Amino acid sequence: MEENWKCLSELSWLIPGLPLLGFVLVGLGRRWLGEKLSGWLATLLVGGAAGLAVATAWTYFGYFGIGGKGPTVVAWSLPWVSYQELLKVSVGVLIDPLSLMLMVVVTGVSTLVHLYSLGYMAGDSGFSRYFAFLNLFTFSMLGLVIAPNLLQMFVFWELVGASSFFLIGFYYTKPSAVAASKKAFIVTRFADLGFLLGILLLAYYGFLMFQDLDSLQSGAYTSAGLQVLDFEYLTSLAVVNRFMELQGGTVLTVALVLLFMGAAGKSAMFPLHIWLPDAMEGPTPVSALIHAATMVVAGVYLVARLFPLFAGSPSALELVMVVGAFTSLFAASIACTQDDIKRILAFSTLSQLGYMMLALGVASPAFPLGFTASTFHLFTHAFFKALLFLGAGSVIHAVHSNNIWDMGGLAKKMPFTHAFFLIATLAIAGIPPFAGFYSKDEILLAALTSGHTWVFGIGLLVAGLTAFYMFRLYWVTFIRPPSSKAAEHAHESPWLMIVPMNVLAILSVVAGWVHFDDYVNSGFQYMVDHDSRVPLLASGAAVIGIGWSAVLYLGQKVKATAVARAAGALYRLIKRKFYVDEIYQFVTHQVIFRFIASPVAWFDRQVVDGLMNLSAAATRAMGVGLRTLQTGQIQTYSLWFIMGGMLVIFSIWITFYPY
Amino acid sequence: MIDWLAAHAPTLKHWLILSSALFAIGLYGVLARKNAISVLMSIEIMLNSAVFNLIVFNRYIAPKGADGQVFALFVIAVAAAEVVVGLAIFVTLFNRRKTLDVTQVAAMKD
Amino acid sequence: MAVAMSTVFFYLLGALALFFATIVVGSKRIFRGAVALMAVLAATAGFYFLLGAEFLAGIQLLVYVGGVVVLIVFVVMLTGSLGLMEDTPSFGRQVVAGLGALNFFLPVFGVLQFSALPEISHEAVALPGADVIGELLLNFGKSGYVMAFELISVLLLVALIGGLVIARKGGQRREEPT
Amino acid sequence: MGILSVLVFLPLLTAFIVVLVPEQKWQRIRWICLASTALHLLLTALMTWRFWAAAGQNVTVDRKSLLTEVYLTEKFTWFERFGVDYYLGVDGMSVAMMILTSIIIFTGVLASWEVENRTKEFFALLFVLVTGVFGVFVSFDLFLFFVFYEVAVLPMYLLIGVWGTGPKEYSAMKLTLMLMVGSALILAGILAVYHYAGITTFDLIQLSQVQYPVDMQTWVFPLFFFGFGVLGALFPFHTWSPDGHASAPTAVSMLHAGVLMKLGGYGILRVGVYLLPEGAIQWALGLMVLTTINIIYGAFGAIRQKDLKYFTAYSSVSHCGFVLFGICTLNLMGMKGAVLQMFSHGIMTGLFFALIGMVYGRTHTRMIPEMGGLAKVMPWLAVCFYIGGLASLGLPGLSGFVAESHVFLGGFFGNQWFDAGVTRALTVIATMSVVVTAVYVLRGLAQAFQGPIVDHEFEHLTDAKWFEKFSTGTLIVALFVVGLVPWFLTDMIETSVYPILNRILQAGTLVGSN
Repeated sequence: MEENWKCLSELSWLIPGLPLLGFVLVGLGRRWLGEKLSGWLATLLVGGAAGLAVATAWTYFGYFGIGGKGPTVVAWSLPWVSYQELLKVSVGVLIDPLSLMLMVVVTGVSTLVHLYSLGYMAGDSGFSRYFAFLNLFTFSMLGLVIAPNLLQMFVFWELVGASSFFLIGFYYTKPSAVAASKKAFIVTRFADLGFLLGILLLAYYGFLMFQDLDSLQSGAYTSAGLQVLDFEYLTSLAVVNRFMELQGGTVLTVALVLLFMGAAGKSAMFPLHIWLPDAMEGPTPVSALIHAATMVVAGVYLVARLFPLFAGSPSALELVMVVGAFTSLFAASIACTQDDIKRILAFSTLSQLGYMMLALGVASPAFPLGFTASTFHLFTHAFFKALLFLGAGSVIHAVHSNNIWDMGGLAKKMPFTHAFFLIATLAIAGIPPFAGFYSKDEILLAALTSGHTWVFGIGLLVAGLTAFYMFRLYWVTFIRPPSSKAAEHAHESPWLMIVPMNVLAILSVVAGWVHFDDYVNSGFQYMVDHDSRVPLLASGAAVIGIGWSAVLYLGQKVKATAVARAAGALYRLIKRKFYVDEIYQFVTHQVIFRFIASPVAWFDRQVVDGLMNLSAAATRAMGVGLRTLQTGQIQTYSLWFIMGGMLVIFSIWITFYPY
Repeated sequence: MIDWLAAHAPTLKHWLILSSALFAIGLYGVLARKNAISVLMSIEIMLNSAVFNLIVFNRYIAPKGADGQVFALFVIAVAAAEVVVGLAIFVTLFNRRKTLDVTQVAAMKD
Repeated sequence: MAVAMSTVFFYLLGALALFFATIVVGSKRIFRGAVALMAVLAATAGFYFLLGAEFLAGIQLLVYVGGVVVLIVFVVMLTGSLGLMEDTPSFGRQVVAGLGALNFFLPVFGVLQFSALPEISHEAVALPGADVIGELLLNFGKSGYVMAFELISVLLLVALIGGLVIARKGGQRREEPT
Repeated sequence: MGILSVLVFLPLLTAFIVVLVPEQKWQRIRWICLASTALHLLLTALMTWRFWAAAGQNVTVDRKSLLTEVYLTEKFTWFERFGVDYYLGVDGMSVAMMILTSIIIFTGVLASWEVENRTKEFFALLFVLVTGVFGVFVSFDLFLFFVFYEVAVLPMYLLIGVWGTGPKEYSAMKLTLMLMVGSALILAGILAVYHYAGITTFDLIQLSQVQYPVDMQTWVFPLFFFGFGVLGALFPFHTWSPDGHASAPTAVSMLHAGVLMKLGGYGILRVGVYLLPEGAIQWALGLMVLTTINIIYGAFGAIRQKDLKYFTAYSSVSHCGFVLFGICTLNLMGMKGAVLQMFSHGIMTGLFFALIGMVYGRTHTRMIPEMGGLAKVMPWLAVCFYIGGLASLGLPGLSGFVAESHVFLGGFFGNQWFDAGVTRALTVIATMSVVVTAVYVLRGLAQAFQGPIVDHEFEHLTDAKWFEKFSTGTLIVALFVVGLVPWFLTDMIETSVYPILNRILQAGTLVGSN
């Protein structure tokens, strides 16, 4: 076992390395490889990475055992930038249960999405380009997951943003896709500003306290070769304690809030969520990969990774909780009103991410269950949400429309897709024994046991809403009679798309059966008394949601419209997504562009440059004035010459005349 | 009469005033005249007065030496060269512009 | 006696020179100006005689009167200005030029009036003649002028060739950009 | 004749050879130039290698040194009476800048492969310019430095005035005049230093050994800062840059924005801060405000630009602000970041201007709204543009991030003389530019390259030709190399930043912290 572990940990750099290789090969040699080959090559390389990740996880748990908090191992590292003493940043592979879990999820879902895309994207003109970007994204995401220090995380965080930018804007001739990709990049970029500032703060104060702490720890940090930005340093108990003392913990809270801003941007928390629904302009498998399973959970991952630090600042955790709870409710309510299948899923993702954040927020050293619950939900959600997106892709592929009201009756036309979609819907709705039930249950339990009853209430409400809108989607798409020609003539997708969905469907069922706490936990000791009311309440809420949606949407006449009409203004408000987009639009275009950028441009041309030109004009006017003296006639010149010469001579004579 | 004349023999000052008067007249010509040849002739007067000065100084300051005369010779030679070139330019100028009016020739202005 | 004569000649020649000089700068006819210039130069040669520089006087007559003025007359003829009546300079021009000239003359006059100039005998002395000048010109020593002499000869050569090149008809290679 | 002299005068020699080529054989000229620049690149690599061979041994010694260690020196007396020497040498910073120059001129020749109007004169002047730039980077004698500086600035007037586009005379005149004013300040500064040192030498290293009076440093440092700052696009003296760059022909824009603007930052660091550390300490905080304005202002200015060249020029103003900002932090990371940013921005903006030239050569417009969907017809150029854009907004993996993160960290860490709150606030403001940069880069590029093709005449445009691919490819490789293996540059730069830093620290202890 030890040998296996040694060998695999030495090879761990291959996990992100293989997709990178794929990107380089496919990206540079796509003309040369041809479409088929480059697609398969990319898929195989990611598949290899997935195999490696699973094997690493297997040996890790085999070697270190399960149950406790697994050790953190930096399996491989390479110096990258040395800013100054103690701020030397290296690129490395950090292996611990959390990163292993996400590695497996990322590579696994990515492989399946690659496979699916082979079918879905067949015939697209940018086939190989698509796979190159997909590989690039997988590489970046893996780099983020394995980051042993904050800066590497930031680096790959940005790369993830860039590669998702390319993938969302994949159909680059479509203006809406271009706008969406731009929006996604800029919004997350804005959030990353917070991340960056947080890093600066942590680096500065971490640097200041390094020497003292190191002497306290009798040189342990130095001998371990730790640098300030390493997670191992930042999350070590002494550092956290010192941070808590520093200015009454204000610095820590500010830094964490800033970091959370970055996390909220990537994980699309309110009010930085606006990019995610628009990002559905990308190809559907991309949405499955990026906006369900991987990139959007990066924010959750960041908070989880820095959880020991967050544990040091209750107010930061409170913020995480509030934002998470609000987003989950907010997004769930919007999801009930949307008509675009992918947008519904996008808002559902938002809601589920809010759930995960909420769970992290309720966690604390005393009640750390939320940590496990959050990562557990991250794990299960990745599978069923990816499956939902892939299923949606399959449907869209068949119907050529995104609008659910164009669909209907697909249960018979597309039996496999229907079955898988149903499984995923049940999973997300939280019906036992599907995966979602277990993780949701744990989150609710964590909220209740940590004493946040109102959060528990929101959680319950969201669980009901989730079941409602997901089944609304399900009823309208699959069960109701077909409402368009395309839906009538729809047929099942090719096997290349079915197989990955099948795998995900199995995982969506079984993923919940894992006793997750044994594998991934925060390391804080705790006792939990299982409250049997929680699962009952949760599944009860789900059943009510399902039932209500059946009542509203399954009948001959859709009763929902009547409800919507009754709700009136409220419905419109929700339908228009609470006008958040419009507010942003107003702020950016009307305020920033009009009142900052344009005036700056004007100011530069008119005032600053004007002053320069004014001085130039003054000089020029002087020149023009002097120019009249330049008659070009030798006689004028000689006149001046004589005058001047005489003046000089005469003054010399006056000066030196010996009186 | 003769004594009076002898008593009022020109001194260095007189010679210099005479030469500067000639120079001033030449200068007036240079500044006032428009025809290039006239300007050149005025310049000749000025040069001539300068040579004149050299001889005067030779005579009154260092009558033993001949340096002033040598200088004067040089100036005459240079003046001759200058006249040659100047006149050649005038001929060419006249051939091109059909005028020797220096006020019409102002190529240096721009 | 000789001193008295030189006084007479000084004033006589001086008056002549100034008179002809004013004709040179004032006459409308260029040809007349050229003739007056000859007179001025000849008067100057007379001054040289008075100062005892006979050799220079001879040179003056030879080069200036015999060479330069003749050349000028040639050019006057070449350019068809023989009978040309030059426009009288405008009054403003005359005033400016006069002021310029006075600007030169008055300070110099003042300086000469108020300076204590060395008083040296008015006896007529013969300045060193052509022999001494010749020796000086060809002297390689410290007080010699052989270098300058050579340079002047080169200059004359250059001027000669340059004058030819400029004035020759075929020299108009490019059109005047007017 | 050492390798540095060869490097400096090889371009001049090339210029002479180019002049000798008969007018009709103008195609030959570009091959000569390409060969010369390729040789130059090789020699620079050789020089770098020799520099490391010599410097690698005493890297650790350098950390405490107050004295800049100069390698590969060549020193001859030039004007003995005034103490002017022909003194060439390199340290880490100059090596970095020389590599940059070599790359830019190499790609610049490729990018101007199709200059047909007075090719001979164009390339001759271009190479004279390169000689000047190179000379500045290797001279350690202030007089020589200034001579080369002028040689670098002056040919610009002709290059823009003759081969430019748009209001070229106006731009050329403006550029030259403003830079001349800067030069005048620098000259005054150099003379002041010379005078106060009182040791009758222009040798930079010897001059650095002199303790200048604080009063003198107080008034001379701004001379250097503003004098060089004009070339480094310091707000509010940057206005020559948009007009100048917009009017200049491709290779000239590349060289100017890529290399010449770096002379500003280089000069401030090498001459201003190094010789007058106390003056630097007194002024830097105030100047930091100015440079912060530079960064933000340039970025906002770029949002509204319609012309690709103006767009890039404003973004240059913003990026050059980082250089000056880094210098003003007066600490290791900041100054290192400044030099890195010089390198990174040089490559990046060189790439941008090369690409703009290529796109303009096809579409005959530089107006962003008139383009659109160009990625369809010229994928190579679009990809290059995107890589450049991503580098410009500081995407990790490309050179911009390494440099900017250095500068941010430097600004945030501040130093013991400045109020930490102020420097930090300024840094936070400066970091905002990262977002604004993303906004304008993406907006501009999306409008130009994505979406449907706007003008149907663009549908049959062609993609990059071989020399264009070669040119842009080289620059992109450089961007990646710096982004991925930055220690190659950072170590080199660090050796030369330490003496400057140590001098500041020493001066700081004399001044006393305030």
